[in-house]
Amino acid sequence: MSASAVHSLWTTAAEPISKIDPPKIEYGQLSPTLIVIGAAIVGVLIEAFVPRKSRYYTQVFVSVVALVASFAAVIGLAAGGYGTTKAGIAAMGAIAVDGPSLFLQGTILLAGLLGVFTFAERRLDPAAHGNRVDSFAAQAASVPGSDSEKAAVKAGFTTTEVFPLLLFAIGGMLIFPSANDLLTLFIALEVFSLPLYLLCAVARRKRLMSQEAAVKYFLLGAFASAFTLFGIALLYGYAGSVSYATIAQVVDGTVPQITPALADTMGNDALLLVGAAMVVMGLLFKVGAVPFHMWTPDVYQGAPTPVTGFMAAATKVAAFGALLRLLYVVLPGLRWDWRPVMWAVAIVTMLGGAIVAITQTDIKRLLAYSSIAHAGFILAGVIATSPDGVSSVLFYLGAYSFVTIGAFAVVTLVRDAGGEATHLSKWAGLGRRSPLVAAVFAVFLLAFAGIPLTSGFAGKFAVFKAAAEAGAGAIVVVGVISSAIAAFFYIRVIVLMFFSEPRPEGPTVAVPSLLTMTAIGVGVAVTLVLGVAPQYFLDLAGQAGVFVR
Amino acid sequence: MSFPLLTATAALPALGAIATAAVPAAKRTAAKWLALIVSLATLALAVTVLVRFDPGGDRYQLTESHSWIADFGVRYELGVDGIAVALIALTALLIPFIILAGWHDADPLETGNKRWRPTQGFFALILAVEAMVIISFEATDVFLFYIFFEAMLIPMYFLIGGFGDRAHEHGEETAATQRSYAAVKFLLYNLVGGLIMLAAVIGLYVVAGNFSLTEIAEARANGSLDMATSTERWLFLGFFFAFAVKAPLWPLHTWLPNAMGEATAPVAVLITAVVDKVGTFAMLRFCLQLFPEASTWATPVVLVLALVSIIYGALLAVGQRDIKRLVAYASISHFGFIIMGIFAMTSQGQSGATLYMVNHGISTAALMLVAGFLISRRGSRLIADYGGVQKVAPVLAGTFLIGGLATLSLPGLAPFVSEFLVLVGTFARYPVIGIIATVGIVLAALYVLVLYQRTMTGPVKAEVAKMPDLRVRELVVVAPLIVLLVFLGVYPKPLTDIVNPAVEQTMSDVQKKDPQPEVEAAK
Amino acid sequence: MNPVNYLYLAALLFTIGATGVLIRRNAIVVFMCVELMLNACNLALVAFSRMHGNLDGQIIAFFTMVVAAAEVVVGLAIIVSVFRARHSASVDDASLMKL
Amino acid sequence: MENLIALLVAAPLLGAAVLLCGGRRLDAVGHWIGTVLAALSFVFGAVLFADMLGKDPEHREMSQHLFSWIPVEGFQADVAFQLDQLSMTFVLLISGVGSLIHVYSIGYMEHDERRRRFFGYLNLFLAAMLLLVLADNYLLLYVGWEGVGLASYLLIGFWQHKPSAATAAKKAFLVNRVGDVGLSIAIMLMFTTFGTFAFGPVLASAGDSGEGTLTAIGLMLLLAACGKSAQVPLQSWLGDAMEGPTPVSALIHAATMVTAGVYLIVRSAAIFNGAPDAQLVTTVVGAVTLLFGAIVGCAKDDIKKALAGSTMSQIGYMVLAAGLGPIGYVFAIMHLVTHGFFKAGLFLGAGSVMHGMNDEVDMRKYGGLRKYMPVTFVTFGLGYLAIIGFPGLSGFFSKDMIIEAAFAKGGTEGWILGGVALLGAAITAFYMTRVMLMTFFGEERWKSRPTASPEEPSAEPAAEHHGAHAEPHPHESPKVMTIPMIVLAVGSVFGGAFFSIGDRFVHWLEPVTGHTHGHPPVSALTVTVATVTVMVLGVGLAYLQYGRRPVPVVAPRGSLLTRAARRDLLQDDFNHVVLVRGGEHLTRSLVYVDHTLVDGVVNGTAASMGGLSGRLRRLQNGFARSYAVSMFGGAAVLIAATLLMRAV
Repeated sequence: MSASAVHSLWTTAAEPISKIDPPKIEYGQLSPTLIVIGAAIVGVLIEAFVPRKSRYYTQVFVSVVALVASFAAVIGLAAGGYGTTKAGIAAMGAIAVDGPSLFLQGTILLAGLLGVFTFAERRLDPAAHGNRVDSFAAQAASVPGSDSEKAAVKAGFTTTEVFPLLLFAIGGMLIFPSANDLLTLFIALEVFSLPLYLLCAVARRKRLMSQEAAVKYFLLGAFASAFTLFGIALLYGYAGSVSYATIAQVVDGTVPQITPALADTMGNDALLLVGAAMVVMGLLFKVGAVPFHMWTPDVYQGAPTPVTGFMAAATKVAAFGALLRLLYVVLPGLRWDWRPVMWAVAIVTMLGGAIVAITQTDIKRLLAYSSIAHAGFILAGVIATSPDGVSSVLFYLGAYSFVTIGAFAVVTLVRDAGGEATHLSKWAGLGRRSPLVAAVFAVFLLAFAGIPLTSGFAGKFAVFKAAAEAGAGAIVVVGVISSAIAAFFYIRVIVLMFFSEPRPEGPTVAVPSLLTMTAIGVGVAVTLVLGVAPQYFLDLAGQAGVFVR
Repeated sequence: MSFPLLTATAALPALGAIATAAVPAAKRTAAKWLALIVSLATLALAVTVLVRFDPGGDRYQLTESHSWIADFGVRYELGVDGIAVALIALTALLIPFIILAGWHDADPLETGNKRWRPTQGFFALILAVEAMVIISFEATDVFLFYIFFEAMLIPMYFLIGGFGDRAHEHGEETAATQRSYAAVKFLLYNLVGGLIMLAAVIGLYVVAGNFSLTEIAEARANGSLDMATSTERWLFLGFFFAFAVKAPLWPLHTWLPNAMGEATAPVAVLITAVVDKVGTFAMLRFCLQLFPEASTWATPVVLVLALVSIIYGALLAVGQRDIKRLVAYASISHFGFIIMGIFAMTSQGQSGATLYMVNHGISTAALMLVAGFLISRRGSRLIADYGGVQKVAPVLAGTFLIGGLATLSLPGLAPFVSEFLVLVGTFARYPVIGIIATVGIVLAALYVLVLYQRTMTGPVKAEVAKMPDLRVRELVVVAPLIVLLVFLGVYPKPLTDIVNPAVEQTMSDVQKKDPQPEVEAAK
Repeated sequence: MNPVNYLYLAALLFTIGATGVLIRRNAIVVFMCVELMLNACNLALVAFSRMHGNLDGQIIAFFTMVVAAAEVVVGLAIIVSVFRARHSASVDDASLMKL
Repeated sequence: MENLIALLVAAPLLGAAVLLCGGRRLDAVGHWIGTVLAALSFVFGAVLFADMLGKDPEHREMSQHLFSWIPVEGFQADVAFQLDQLSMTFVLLISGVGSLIHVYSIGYMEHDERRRRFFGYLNLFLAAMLLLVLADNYLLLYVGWEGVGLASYLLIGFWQHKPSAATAAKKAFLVNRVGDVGLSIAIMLMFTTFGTFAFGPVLASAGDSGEGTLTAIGLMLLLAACGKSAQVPLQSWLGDAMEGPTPVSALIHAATMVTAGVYLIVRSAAIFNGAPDAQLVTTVVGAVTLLFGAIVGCAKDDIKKALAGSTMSQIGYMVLAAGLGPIGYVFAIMHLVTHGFFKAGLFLGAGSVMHGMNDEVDMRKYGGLRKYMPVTFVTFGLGYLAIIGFPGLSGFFSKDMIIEAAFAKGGTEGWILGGVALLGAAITAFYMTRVMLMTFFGEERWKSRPTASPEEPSAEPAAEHHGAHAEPHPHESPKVMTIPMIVLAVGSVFGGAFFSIGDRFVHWLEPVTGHTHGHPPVSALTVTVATVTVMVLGVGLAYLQYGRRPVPVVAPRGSLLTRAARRDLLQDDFNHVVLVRGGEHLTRSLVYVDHTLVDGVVNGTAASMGGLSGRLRRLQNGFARSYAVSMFGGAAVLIAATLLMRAV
């Protein structure tokens, strides 16, 4: 609920009160978020009250139900025209319910659902003392390698808290792209970041790396959010308000009544520019754009792979959603200032990600760098500043998130004694051992590389087309070159899997339960469908391509 | 709405590929037969296309058009002109021979692993390539073409990298590394080309707003769509680069010798006789139709590059010690001729180039497949390891010689017709280039005859003394090709009748007239 | 007093905090520096709030404190667990993953 | 009647197809099939000839259009035949001599297990050669042109297990290809000039185009002729071509194929007439080759190579004559025909000698064979008299005419050319006498002979049939071989007289080639006398050197010229150094370039990318604080850039 709303609550306190009119909350339009947050709280209660044995099942059940319900709500809203004709501002200006937010919320929820599946997977790790275990620490608090840990494992503990945490994160992500004032933006940022910090820390294997990842992510994340907040402060100082609409008006100079103070600060563009830059920087950190990307490889590598998959997919979606809204709703008047800068960022991101990825030896780090390169491609669509740009970015995000989750899900399957075998050398000859898994992974890699007939190509074409139409030919050329570079290391993995002899001590491919299978299957299906017949989804993204302000 | 013949022609091998891949590991032979039957059925369809095609009729026939990705202005548009028909027929014709020739190339060494089914994969991939090649010949929508132009790299890549010659002179380990190097090289070269083309494709969309070849060409013709000269040239370069890599044109050729050297002979044939043709075909169809001015603008440079390819490829072929690489460089030289014919901008040149694509396909298939049989017998690709084969395996040697004579375009065999047309066509407009190119025929004789002399004649080497002559299966592969070479060499009329109208169309696209004979010009 | 001075102070505090993050090794201290940055933001917000004569800024400040508190909860949990695992709170010791 | 023309080609072609595809089951009868079909095409030829004689001289040309070969916009190539007196002459020569040599080969190749294939190749050759002379356009002629090249390649290399044979075959094909470049360029020029390359229109409208073009075309045609007819500078292959079986040398490398160049020039008379420069070059080439071949012929101890040299020189005469224009065309063809008879006869004789001498080819190991193989001796002797131009025999007439024509060219040119021709006649007499004496007269040097001398590898596979080192027992060859020799001998005796009496041949060919009577600066009689005298001189000289003194079995070192001549006047060495070595270096360096430069650029780019990547990834040093630094710096840059954007 927005600050101005609260303010109006208080400022009436002077006179004698006849009645307190409550803030107007459109529960229906906020239902997706509310459902997820509610379920998260329920999850916490479950942790408190449900006996340990049945927690896992209850949590999984609750999360799945919540996400499905929330997704249904999104569909309902979209069907009800809230994405297009009835798009509007809800919760007294705090939340925008419009095409982009619904589209992104839908994507996030599906990604979350698949995330839950991978979280809940219990077939991959060998059973410890007869209890099937997932990829999360038995007891995150216990020191790695300590007796307490052994005891916890023996007792068959599992960190079922991950499910409520996941739900909280999803809740935050749902708000993030639809936040319509800076405060909501900031709160949403923290709401989805903090659970992720924790999720990074609770891996079952390689716990030291996991904790290190968490520390790095946390410190850098906090650092970044501090910047964001300062930027918010400056923008507030410039416009005297945190609501997107007002700021936009002030920027355009079309604000209805101008107080002297406002007139004073309005003249000071430094506030605006610096503020905008800092807020944008915070978002670029989340999407992992160069030079704010350096957390990505370490965190992706250290975090439990299901978390990595979810994070890589959903965080990007949410953050790009927020970035789009900020740039298209708040700062369109500033286009000529931020576009060149974003050009530069996009170019260095594309090239940097692609080039550094060439020499990676760990599959998770490789995917991390590839995700950086993809952030660059998406930025190319963002700077188009045209409806086509929006819809292309939406489409790309949708396509990309499924590929990513699928890819990381496959990574969880390839294991040896020490857990997941993420070093590339171990993947040699995988195609001989289990052609199917290798083939699936190859499909994802080709999608990343943007080979035709995969969703990656359609997405890439969409964003480049938008960029080209917006006259950013240079971006397209750079993008093409960096995709060529990127192709090199995707191909390297394929060569490794299919053309090099299997190692005798090579990893085994665990046969997953239905959960992970679903995640991977959906990933492949979406990848191919969006590759061969993208029209329907392009239409969807096209209709969803309009922001409300 | 009539029966979608073109779609069927492309879809059949695609479905066949899936079916073949699905055959269980134990049923290896079944997979082979399935693939063979599918390819033959495809050939039947292609022949139907050939018959249904009316040379006198519209430019594009048997057209199909359905909306596909409206947002990108992409339609599923198929249609064939004479050139496409000829090349589809060639593709459909060669695939059965390729399958038959590669009958045992993919038999797994260890049959224990139930999951690993290389044989099924091999034949499925071949069919997949066929499907993609055919549809890229049929596509009249630039985007549709581009998609399959790119996508066909993937199965090719697995064919090159996954399957090599049995008994490699350096042992399996190095063979594997060399193979994957060749495969990666192939893929990266073509991918880079394709991505640069992607930029141009996007540019084309920005300029034209849709991808329909016919519509754009139409609009270009009636002036409703005018590109800035510079734009057109950039777009042309983007397209041409990709096609030049695929063709391949000097200096973008170095992937071909590696690929053809490491791949098994049938796959090598698939590369040079089928897949690369898409490149030259696309130059003729897309570069010239979409960017006529730019094409004429680029002609001098392209011709010089083609000339370099001809001489350079031939000289390197002379210098090779490896049979397959030799054929590869010979192909580079031949592709030089094709491209020269295309850009000579004369009817003779372009008809010649089109015939050349077909004839080169057949002749290289003949030569390369026989070479493959030879190599499979001795387990070495080095010319030096052979000698006197003619004494122990006369039929093999004879067929090899005929293939070679076709390669050096001996009159009476098919390639002569096309090569002479290309030369005449080029000479008519660019005498000097034509004359220099003619030197290529001497070099061709040199590398072919040296190859034949070193491998087939002279005293019989101990290693080849026990070499069996061609088996029935192998004879079935080679004989029809040779018959075809002779027939098309003596009576190419059926082919030219189909091709000529299309060439006239292209000539009118680029607004070029054949130069008049001196005597008439004087009058 | 000119309200702009408050901004200068805020900026100064923010920079001090940022510098601290960059130069201090101890994770706890680094974290405190982040808190300092947040508080610098709070100061700026309040100052602007006063300047514009509306309460939004102050309210954001309250939210910020809550967020800071939440960050403390999460952050300390992580840092402490790392400390217990490695017996060192130095950020630089946590560098298993690189390149 | 026209429809018979195609059959001329079809018959031997069918034979080739049947024999080459027939497989082993035809081994028994293969040679008969081949011979019959060759003879059949001679019969067709004869029938057509009779028919042609029936018509009046101006309307003797027949033509047959089979089908349109390469129909492309503005480019019409048909498979169509044209049979006029010129073609007819060749048809009879080719099919006639061809059939005889088929018969001869039956005996000669009796012991070769690949005889069937041999006959297949011979038939293939006949077909191609007939196509060459019957084609009604240059492109179809080109097909025959390369076809005979192929046949000669296959036949020279018939004993492929011998590296020397394989190499010789390859060389022959390559040198011919160089000539073919000339032919194809000539055709292209015709196409761009006249818009067609059919004999009719091209020759008809030759006058319409500039002399420059005609000269260019003419020179290109001459280049082609040089290749096929072993004229300087493309003569080097002929000597090596003797690696082939002797019948091949007789048919292809003496009687027919090597004369195709002359046919080409005479056929293109209209073009050459319009290009005096081209004609001059032609005469020069002819004259040079004439001497070149003659000199080489004097030095060779290998009987076949000696004859090969002589062939070269005799064709030199023809080319010279053809270069003289209308005064020479007829005589060129006439000499071609007579030469066809006696040279074929000589080669068959040589073959028969070798047959009797364990395939020994070194004349220094012959001697006194006349009493062992009388028939061979007589026929060979008649051929000998014919070629040296003994009065009354065919060589006398044809060669004499050419010499006259050469003088008749007039001016210094005339004197020079005539002189050269005369000199050639003298040398011819010398080396042929040498061959004659060394082979059939003198002591019998083959008794208790040492092993074959290394520097002259024996052309026939010694180990093939007879014991290699057994002392030879010279014997006459079987009837099947001698009869063709006799027939040819008859031809070489009376042919010339028959043709020249009443200028029969001139009248026969005039409608096609045209003819003008030259007027030598000196009377024809003088020329004749001179010719005879130099001939006698040559014979005498040879007699003094080889008749009076014994011939050493091992060749003496000899003068510089002799040694040079033995090595084909060093022309091969030149080729080897300049072309072969140079070419090898070129290709090697190019392979290197391709690998390091062209490929290197790409690999280099990839490598540098890797290096860059390696350097960049060091930034990712694992320290959270350095990450923070990059973020901070990034933020600073971002802010600065944004402000800057506003500033500018």
